[in-house]
Amino acid sequence: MKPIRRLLIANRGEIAVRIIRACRALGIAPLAVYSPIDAGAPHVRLADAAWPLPADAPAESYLNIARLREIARAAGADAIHPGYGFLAENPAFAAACAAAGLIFVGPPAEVLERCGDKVHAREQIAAAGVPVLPGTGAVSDEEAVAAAGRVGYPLLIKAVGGGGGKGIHVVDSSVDLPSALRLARGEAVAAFGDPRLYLERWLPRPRHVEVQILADAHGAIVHLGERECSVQRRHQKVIEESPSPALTADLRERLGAAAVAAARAVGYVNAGTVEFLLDSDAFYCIEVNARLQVEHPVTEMVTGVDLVEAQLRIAAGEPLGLRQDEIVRRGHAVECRVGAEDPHHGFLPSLGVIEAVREPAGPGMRVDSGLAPGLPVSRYFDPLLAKVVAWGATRQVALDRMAAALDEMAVSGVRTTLPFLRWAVRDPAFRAGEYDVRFAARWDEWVNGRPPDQDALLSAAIAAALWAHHRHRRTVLPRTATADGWRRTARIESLGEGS
Amino acid sequence: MKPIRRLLIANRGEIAVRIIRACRALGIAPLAVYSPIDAGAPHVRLADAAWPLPADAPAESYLNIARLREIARAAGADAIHPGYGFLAENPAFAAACAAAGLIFVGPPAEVLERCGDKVHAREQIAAAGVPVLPGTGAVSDEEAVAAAGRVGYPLLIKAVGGGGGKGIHVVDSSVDLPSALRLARGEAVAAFGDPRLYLERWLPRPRHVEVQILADAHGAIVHLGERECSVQRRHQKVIEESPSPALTADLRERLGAAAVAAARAVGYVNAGTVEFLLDSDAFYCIEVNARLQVEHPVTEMVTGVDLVEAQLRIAAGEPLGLRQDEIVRRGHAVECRVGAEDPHHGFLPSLGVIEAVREPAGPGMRVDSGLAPGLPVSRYFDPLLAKVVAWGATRQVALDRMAAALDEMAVSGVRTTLPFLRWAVRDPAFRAGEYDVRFAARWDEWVNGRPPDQDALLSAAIAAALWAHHRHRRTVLPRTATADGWRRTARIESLGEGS
Amino acid sequence: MKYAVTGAGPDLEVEVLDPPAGPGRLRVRVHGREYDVGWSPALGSTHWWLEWDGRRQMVAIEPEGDGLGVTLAIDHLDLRVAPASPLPRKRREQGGTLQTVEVRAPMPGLLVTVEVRPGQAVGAGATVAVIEAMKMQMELRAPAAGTVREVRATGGREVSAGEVIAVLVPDGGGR
Amino acid sequence: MKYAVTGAGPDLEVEVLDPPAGPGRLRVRVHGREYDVGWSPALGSTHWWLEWDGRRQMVAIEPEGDGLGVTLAIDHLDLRVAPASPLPRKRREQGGTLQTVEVRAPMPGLLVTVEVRPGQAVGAGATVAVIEAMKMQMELRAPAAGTVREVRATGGREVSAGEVIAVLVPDGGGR
Repeated sequence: MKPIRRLLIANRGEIAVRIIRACRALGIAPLAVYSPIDAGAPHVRLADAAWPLPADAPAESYLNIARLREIARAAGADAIHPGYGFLAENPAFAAACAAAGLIFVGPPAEVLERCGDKVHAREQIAAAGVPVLPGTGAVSDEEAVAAAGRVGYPLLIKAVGGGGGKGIHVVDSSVDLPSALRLARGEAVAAFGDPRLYLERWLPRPRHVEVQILADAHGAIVHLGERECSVQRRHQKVIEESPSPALTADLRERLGAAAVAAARAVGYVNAGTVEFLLDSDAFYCIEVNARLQVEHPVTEMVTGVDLVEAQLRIAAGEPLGLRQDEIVRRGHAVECRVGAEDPHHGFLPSLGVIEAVREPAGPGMRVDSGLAPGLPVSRYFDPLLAKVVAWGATRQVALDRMAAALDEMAVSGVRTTLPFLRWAVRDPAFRAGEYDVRFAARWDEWVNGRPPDQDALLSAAIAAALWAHHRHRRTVLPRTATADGWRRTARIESLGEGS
Repeated sequence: MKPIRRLLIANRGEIAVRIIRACRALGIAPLAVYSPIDAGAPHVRLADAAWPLPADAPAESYLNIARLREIARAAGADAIHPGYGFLAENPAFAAACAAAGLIFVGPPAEVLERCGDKVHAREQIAAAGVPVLPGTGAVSDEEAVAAAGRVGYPLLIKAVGGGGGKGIHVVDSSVDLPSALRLARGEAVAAFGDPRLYLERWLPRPRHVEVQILADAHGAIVHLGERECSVQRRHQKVIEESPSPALTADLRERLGAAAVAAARAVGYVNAGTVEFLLDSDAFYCIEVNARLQVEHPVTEMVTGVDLVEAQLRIAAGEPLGLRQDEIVRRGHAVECRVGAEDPHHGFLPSLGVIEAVREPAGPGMRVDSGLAPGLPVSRYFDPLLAKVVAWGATRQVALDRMAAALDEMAVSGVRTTLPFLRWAVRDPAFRAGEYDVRFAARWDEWVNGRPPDQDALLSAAIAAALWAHHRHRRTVLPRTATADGWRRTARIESLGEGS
Repeated sequence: MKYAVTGAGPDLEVEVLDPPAGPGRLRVRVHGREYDVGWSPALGSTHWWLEWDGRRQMVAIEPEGDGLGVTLAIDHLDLRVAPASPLPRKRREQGGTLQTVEVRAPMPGLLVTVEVRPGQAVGAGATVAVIEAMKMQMELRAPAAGTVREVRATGGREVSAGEVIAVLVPDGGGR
Repeated sequence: MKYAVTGAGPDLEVEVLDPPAGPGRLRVRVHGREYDVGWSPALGSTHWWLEWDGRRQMVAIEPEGDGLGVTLAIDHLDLRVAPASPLPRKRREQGGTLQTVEVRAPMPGLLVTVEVRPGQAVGAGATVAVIEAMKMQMELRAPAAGTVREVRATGGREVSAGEVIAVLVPDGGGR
């Protein structure tokens, strides 16, 4: 057991801020890194110290293993937290940390390796008696054609080396299989440098439910209940909640036990997530995510367990100190991911510079945010800006608080997914808990399918006219209060310098 | 039972914002009022609609019963929430609401009357078997002199009509009694229009511990555990926490039962607080506060119960729907009150206009704030600006989160109590839970008694020099980017308009 | 000041009236009805509080190309806004000459009278016609001094929004 | 640019050096030691990030009267700051004549040597004494050209912060 005193955070945005805050509650000194455009980002301001990375492209910044190791040495760090994404599930990085005598806050390299090989991991999990979807191991094109009938259509082609929803193809019939295989193999090589593919049965309208687990290096494993993550776009989660409105108490218990069994089957250590597809009351394990999930706060709100603190303690070799029967869930939590994407224009990324931010607060609310005035939102990084999390004694209260919080929130400088989220949490089917992975597609029908709302049109027209009026008046404004104006300008300019 | 649909909030600042947020989770339309300087305040922006009050002086604004009743009628409100302070414990206002067919969100007028008469309330509470401090009923000067020996020195002179720490005098010996009585009676007349005084035994170093209760109109009463409120200045609470580090499980249970008995003795209805002084393991009930307390969030964080929601349900006539054994406390919560007072200059009120605000966030944090850029902080209202509340699975985690959050927070435009709070939550005695009502006085010794910190001096000197350097450079700045400068100035000026 | 708002559904004319209703409050006429409207900055240079018809909402307005992207809580509209008076829209976009200006009905309503006849010289701001809608009358004025070339409508009949009432040749022949 | 900072404890001289260390970073000399200091706005017109000697802190600076209220996380100091060069500080606040200036130890330490003797003429910037603390040596220089009137300390002994080492009469006898 080796205590962590100085932690280098090899990430950016809201998750870097989140990890810094966990450090504060453990007396650990948080150390940041930043690419040039992140120089004024909140994680840089909140850390004890921050080191620059050479350029913005991920390979040169938050994926730059060589530079991160140099900084860790120069900063006197004894551990590195990779957050999620970037290097979080990279076995080579975990091994490099270990070789340099640094604690990698996550599973050991061999566990990352095992979980990253989806086919092998699925075999191990199935062998432990956990239901998995019918599927194959890594297959050649010929083997795939032969096996497809047994797997059944519709089926998915997935990359063995894949993740994050990339390189996935749905195939409806045997006619489409050969061309889809060709396409998928090309994508797999391009994205992961690994041409291996496997097949898996595809469920048309499942729910995506996952279970948070914690496992220490001494063999103890507990689960912290499930998260429902069926609101997805392009295989990316957008809204998550816990508990899932789809589970009975019995199903919940069986799912939790299955998650622990799956984690044990892959020899899991640290915080992880076992993902399942739920098809009425049958569930199938699809993979083990060997990292802290974006959506971990809903579990924290419901269980009261600080998952990042748990990660750090486990990484330092401490025993879990938490028995399954000590994990008591209370109330309901929901998370909405606010991203820099324009929901009225096909969720295209919205790039720009954050001008100002208004974040919600109050009872039951938590906002994990990487937003700050002056921060560039660039093509280099993920569009996630902030996570709004609401807790309530009941699901209804949590959703009402969330709806009000989304109304309170505003971001100036880029378009965000806030309008989509406001729509979703008020949608009657969502409110009733009756939704599946196809839910988010209804936004497009809603936006494009309905006639223009006369009330909204009138409000928008008045606003547009007043905006023009205001601008017109400004143009002809006499140049009064010049000295004061200059002072203010200077102040604003000086603020610009720092951000 | 009469459901509340439109709620007029007869208050301002963070508590008005808090009540608005409770409305959102209940589908109630929140309606605001505002004095002229509060026109751009957050509670005005967040409400569905807002009505102006004639002037800033409390008697003409948030104490203006006649105008508030007119607005309630015009706004179609069916209920009024008084928040705390102002009209919260005014029986005449509660009666006026009832007469106008409006639900007063608080105890009925007769309960307010009963709790407001501290002497009579104490007699009723003592009769119910709850320990109270030795004391008298309302006494003439002659009776006071005669009774003082029985009460024992040191003793307190308190105003029968008093509250909020006003008009209280400590008397150490019989020599000082006559002059103190004269002084106190004059103050009581001036402050409360009621010359009646009573005596009470004074404990030199007690802890202040209070118990939150909820009582419905159908006779059900539960308690939600205690809050420790011993960090006080001028009899005003500054930091509160729950649970109290001073209570054993046995003492906690007895205190809870005593609080319920006291509430029952005065016929209490709605949310209220029974205050006790704790002297090692003896406790004495001192009064029942017939309102929502400023510090209610610590109880909400620990119990998961939304107290404002409970107030609204009780006021609408709903049964409590919560049994004592259903109230489960989890973890630890602490609240720091951030006020516009200058802790380095005798906690003098700091008036001005809020220029900018940086509020903390993250896991376990809650900020109830009335702050917004452009808001005037005036002599008319209480200096409380925002409440920072931290929850943690343990007291240590809650305090570490609080310390980090206070470091994150900043307010530009007025001086605040943040430096005092940062000192307090790091003080070893406070960290150890070993403090009493004299704790806050140690700040003055700390500030004035220690030699100048060389490290702080050097940092301050460098900062002062860089500030002067920056200003110097700005002065000689060439007038570049003029058009852009003007645009920015115009924008800032237009922002000023709206806030 | 009048503004023509186009781009989503039927065109609208929004008139901002003087004097304003109070600090941070304006008087706006739309569809012939007058409203007391709250309008104040909410966030950055893009977000505004709009209070209208008993509701307060935050509106984001971002210029994009020639138009404005207007985002409400959930809805988004791509609009164009331009002053509708005193200068009438020039016909450049229609490829016509620049030598005439049209006086158009800013809203549907009853054309009460036409005050000019062809060939008449008018000063800038002279009343060209009077239109009535929702029980209110409004004068249509000459945007510039010139000569009336054509009168296309007569008093006493209904006109639709945007309908040309009269055509003027400004002094100097335009441009 | 040199700044004299006075008001809390011993007087300090802070020199801001050219060129800056980088964007948002300055070079500052204080007590004879040079630091790479981060300085950037944090909030409003009052709060700044100060990064110095491996620590980042937020500092609030508010002008009050002739001085500055400087608030750190917990501490508060009331300081005065003025350009320190080329003009020496005048003794007006001590009510004395304006004809002498004192050279004081800016920090406690070992007085290594005194380089001047009474009656000696010195140029502006001439070394008056050398002081050592925290393993660093620092020269105390004459703030203006003049004549040494008095030497109050001798090399080889400890001096406290603010202690007068020598007294000069500036050329021209002061103002």
